[in-house]
Amino acid sequence: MSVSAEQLAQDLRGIVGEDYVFADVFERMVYADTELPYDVEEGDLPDVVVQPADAQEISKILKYANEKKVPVTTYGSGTSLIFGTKVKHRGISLSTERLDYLRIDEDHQWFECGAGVKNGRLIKELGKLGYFLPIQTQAGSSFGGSVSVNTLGHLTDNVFARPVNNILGLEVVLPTGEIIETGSRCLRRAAGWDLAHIFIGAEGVLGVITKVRMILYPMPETADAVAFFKTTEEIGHAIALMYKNKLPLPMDGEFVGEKACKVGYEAFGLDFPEGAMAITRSMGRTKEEALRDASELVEFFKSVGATESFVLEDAEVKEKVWAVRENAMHWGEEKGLKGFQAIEVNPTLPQLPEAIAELKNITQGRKGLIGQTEAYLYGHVGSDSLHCLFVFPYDWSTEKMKQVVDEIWNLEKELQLKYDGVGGDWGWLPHRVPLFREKYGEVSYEIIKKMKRLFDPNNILNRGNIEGEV
Amino acid sequence: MKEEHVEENVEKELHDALVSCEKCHFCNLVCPIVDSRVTQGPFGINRAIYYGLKWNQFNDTLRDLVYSCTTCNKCVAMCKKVSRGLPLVEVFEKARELLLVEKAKGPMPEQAGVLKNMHVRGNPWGNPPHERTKWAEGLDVKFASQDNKVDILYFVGCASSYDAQGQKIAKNLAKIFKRAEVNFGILENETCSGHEARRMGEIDLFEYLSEANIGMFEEAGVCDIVTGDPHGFYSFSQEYPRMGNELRVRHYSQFLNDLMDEGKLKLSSKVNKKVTYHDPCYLGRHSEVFEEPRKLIQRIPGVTLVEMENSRADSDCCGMGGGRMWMEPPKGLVSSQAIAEKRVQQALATGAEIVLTACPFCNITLNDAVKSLEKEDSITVMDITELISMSL
Amino acid sequence: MNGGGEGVNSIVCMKQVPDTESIIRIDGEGTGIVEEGLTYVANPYDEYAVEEALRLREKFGEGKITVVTVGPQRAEEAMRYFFAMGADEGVLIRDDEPQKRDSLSVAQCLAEAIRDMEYDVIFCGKQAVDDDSGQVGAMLAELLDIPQATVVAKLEVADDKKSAVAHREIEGGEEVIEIQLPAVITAQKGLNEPRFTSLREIKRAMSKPIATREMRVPEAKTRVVSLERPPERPPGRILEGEDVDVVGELVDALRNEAKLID
Amino acid sequence: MAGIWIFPEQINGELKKVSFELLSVGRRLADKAGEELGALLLGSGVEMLASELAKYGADKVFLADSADLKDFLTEAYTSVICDAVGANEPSVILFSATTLGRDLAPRVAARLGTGLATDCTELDIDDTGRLTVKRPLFAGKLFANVAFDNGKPQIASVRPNVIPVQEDSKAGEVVRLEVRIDPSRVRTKLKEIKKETGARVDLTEAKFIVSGGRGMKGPENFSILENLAVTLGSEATVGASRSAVDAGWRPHSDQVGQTGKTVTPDLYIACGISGAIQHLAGMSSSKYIVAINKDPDAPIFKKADYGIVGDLFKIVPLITEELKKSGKK
Repeated sequence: MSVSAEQLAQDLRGIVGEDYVFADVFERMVYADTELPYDVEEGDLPDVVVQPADAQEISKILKYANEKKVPVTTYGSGTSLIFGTKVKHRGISLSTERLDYLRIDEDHQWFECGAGVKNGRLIKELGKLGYFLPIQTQAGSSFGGSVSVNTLGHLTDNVFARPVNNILGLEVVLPTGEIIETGSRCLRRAAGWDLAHIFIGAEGVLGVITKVRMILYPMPETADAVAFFKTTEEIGHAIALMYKNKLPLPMDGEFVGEKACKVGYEAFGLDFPEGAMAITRSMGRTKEEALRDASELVEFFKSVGATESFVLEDAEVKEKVWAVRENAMHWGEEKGLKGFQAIEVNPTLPQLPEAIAELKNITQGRKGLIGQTEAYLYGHVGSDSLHCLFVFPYDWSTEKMKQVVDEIWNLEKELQLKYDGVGGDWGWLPHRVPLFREKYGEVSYEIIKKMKRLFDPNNILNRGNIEGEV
Repeated sequence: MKEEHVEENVEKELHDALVSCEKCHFCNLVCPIVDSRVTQGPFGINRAIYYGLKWNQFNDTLRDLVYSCTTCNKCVAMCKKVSRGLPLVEVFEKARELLLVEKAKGPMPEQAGVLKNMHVRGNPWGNPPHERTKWAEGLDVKFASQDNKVDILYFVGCASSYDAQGQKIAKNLAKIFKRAEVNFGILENETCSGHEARRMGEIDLFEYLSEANIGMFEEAGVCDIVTGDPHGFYSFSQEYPRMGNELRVRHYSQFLNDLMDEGKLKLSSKVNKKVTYHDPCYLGRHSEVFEEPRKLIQRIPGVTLVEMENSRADSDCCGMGGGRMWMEPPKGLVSSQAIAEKRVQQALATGAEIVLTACPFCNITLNDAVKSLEKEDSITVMDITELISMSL
Repeated sequence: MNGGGEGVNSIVCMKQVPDTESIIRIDGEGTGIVEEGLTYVANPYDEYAVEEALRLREKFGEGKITVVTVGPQRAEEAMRYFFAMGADEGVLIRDDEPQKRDSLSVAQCLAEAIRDMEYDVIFCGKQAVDDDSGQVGAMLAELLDIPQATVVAKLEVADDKKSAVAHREIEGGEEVIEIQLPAVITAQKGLNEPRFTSLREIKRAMSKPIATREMRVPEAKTRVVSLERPPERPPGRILEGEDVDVVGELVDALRNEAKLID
Repeated sequence: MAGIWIFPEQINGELKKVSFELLSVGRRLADKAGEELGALLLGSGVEMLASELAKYGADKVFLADSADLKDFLTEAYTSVICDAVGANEPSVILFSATTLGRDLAPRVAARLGTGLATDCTELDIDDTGRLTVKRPLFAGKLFANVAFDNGKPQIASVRPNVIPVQEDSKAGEVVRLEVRIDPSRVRTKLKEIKKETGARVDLTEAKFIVSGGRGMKGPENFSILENLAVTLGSEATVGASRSAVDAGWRPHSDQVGQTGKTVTPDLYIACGISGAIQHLAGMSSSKYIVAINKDPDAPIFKKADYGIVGDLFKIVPLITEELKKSGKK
């Protein structure tokens, strides 16, 4: 870096104006603080936070950064669970928050929006017009971030296609500052080359996605069902069978492990059978369609050993059931412990019960610091993502927390290799680079690195992510 | 030595609450002061306090963030973690207290004079104390005292005492009370409830003012208080020490319903208006009085009540709570006017001719926003009491 | 007398006055005001004075700030407020009949108390908002035989504390003078923005020392014979219209009734 | 011992208006007391002003003309004045309650050990030569009638703009004073006088404020307020309400009100400002308030001494014109 922090801020003010460059320690800290369990230290802060208004300003910033060799880390909302937005090499934190343009065009049947629009706002605005956003990440996530990791959130892959399949076009600023557009305004996606595919899922290392055009999905009608099983493993069995028996797949299939169920039922005063719980959300063009699918699932669950199963028609019960699921990751913390949502495993269907069984008792008898933690299992079994929340005392030192995070990530890698998972919710970069390399080999990894060099010769953009630095 | 101990306790309490922030950003999603920067909302504020304590660094940016919260309380329901220890809004208020009392960093520059006015003159604008009851001249309103016992003490509050719009509330309420033959009175030397002083972190001034008011309540021998000021209402019912069970406090929206239930107040004239209702944060979310104002509105013959996109617990702030009335948003933070304008847009979308509220602060700010949007011809801001007095 | 040494020592002269929004009533004799029911505060211009002393000390790193007042016991309260802001100690020249004094007698008391103290600068408000006389600062300077800069809106004290540059407000502009120290500086609004003081600070300041001095107050040279209220301002006159006649009427009123324009 | 003295102020060789006011009131007192009116003129190269002082009533002009008196320096002036008083023993000295007079008179009074009444609006004298004055207290909420009990001379400063000026030609005999100033006793030095011409006077210090609110409709329209302010002179400036600032029409530094600046001008002209309580808190201590607003129910009219209900875009330019018509402000 050939420029001082003061000069950097000054130069950036020249590009985006006085009001959109932030150098105060508290501003920089907020952009550096991630969902990692330990605190940021002053050395982890970017030198400056900048909020450009559009692709043109981003282009200028990136050209400037190349000239001065200043690393640029993109920031959408900071909710990445694999810490792609964490600043590794100081420099500039480039926020897309001001790219909040949104146009819903019913005549064209697509919407177009800036990368900084939050998914919560999209869901609300689309909903007002009767449309549905086929990405269900947390409401605070930025749309640009979701598209860059090509995530569906907890929606079922076999029901909704990945964003890459729903996107009609992108505006992207390359790391060297050129602005390109991909795709079309018609509803037909290109067969053959579509440069959008290079950037969607590239996790921000090949360019900054600034604008996205996506098709409109009509809002489906939904019906929820719940099923109780003696063990979580049985839910695994049931889900594998659900696919095999060609049942109507739910758009969302969640589960809560025994431990989290127990506290959850107590907390919400629910008199449900002991064990684990599966929740499904079926959809249809009409309410009847959705209800028919849900009822079919209820019958199916009963036939494969559910102690009880029913369609969630009572609004109050439905709310409580979902609350048990939503709070699954909070019970440990209720006891005054810190929670770290750290594992995602995507087993192959036949391995689902086995993986569940292993994850259920993942901390028991384990050496190292993991053995001192407690884990809560939950996840989106419909979309094949098993999560564990690890809880440990707040007063562990930063060093100790860093160590346990390391152990957990190593464990996740082992499990993903064993069950052939891919990190389907969160992506790869940076902390799953070792998994990628082991799973696909050095040649595959080298392809990514070469592409990176081609697009970003000075390794300006999101430096450290491909390198696997956290 | 003892004081240092207190400070340590506040710092520990703040740390213990904030260490559990999961950084999920849900709080920011509903926050009225978030515009385009993550730092602007409760997430940024709570992190700034956390690291400020950790790094022992308290600068103007930190202060500006901490004082930017409108204390609307909307984030609290979103926060599963921090608020479990201490509701986020209370975290911010405690942090203000710490900055003001211990770190010589609070309040905001413009608020300094306001607090002094409250202390010396008993109202935030520094208006003469002897003009506080001027609104009641000619209305035959008595001063409550041992010799002049009243059943209901009407606590007017600063805005309804001095502000031209606020005075309408006081005058209308006096008229309604008279019509219902309520034996009511006001305090001759009423002073500020102190609610806003507490919001700004001047806890000792809050105590000073609360003692003064409680003293006057006791001296006048009152045990039943009605107010039109949700801020005072909240402080009396939830924050005043020594109020205990001896004193009953009601917002007029509760009291007027009671009067109607008892058949003492009857509304006769039809008011053919389509109206919507804006929940004041301190009456709604903070005090959970959601239904009574609506019931009251619906008891006015001819009135049609429609709801805004966000109402009741989801209602949006007018932008002026938490001491924001008394400060200019520092550079890079959202202005209260912008917040109020958003709310007025919601009201406009309902097609209502009148947006009703039950708080003099909301009244002032929403009115300003209607003017700044140049929508005076489309919608009027009114306190519920005004509509009721039309129907008497 | 110059303080010398590393830090800077200041004296702040303060007067406790009724809050400007108090109702002022004329007493039975017609020569004084009724004190009962008044809220007393530190004279607002004196707040600028103490704030400037505090900022000066912050610039030099150390030094003592002494508040001096002439007045009855209740003046202590206002002094505590200055202590809370950061002043160190106080001298109360006890005078139980403040309404009988004129500016010269007050200045003489102050001069006697201050004469033996160590100071680099004496700060006063440009006037007290009760009698609005605006004399004490300059009189005090004369009695102590030091120079004065009155109605100062900006002050820069030289690093050697031997002189200062004062920006004085004058009609239609500003006068910049260089003044040798020690000197009396009287504060105009705009000199600074006095810092906020919490009630907690005021409580904490209870322990700071106040020396009470009994002194024979010199006889006043001027005396209030009677007090009177000005004629009631006529109620606002609201005109209607947009033509020359209406505007002419307004301009005429501003010129001949209010005497605001020539 | 005899004589009523006035202390005329001059600037760049021209007498200030207040000097004529002093001459007029001094003349009246001198006639009543049967004494001579003396003008104590200090400055450098100011002798030619003696005839003008005579024209307005000075029997004698005590002239201290010296290069050392070119700039007003309190200690130098005090010393010359006190020497002259010692030699001539006037019974009364009148200053103007200008910043200069307010600075100088108390120092002179303290050196002479005598009483001073400042900012007097009425002055009278009885046949024994005892001066009585009326002066405001509590920002004009009360007036005090003040007598001088003992000590001579009796010193007062007179509020500008309250005394009507009258010509009354007298001999104006010039008495030259010897100017002896001990330089070691003059411990101030004038560095500079900054005129507020180009740069506008600060809101908090302005004598006249023309302020605009939401009724201005847009930033471009503030020019009509600027024009009025310019016409009102160098002590006038333009302010704005919170709404106008929030709308981005004016910078925050122009904001008058509780969260902006608290102002106390002699005249506050509120144009298109409704008078929200926040605004009133910042300007209600103005001596005179003029409101111009199209809404007759605007709360500002309750506080106004003068108001015009009507279109400010027509009214404000007319005021400017009307003021210009009458020559100076």
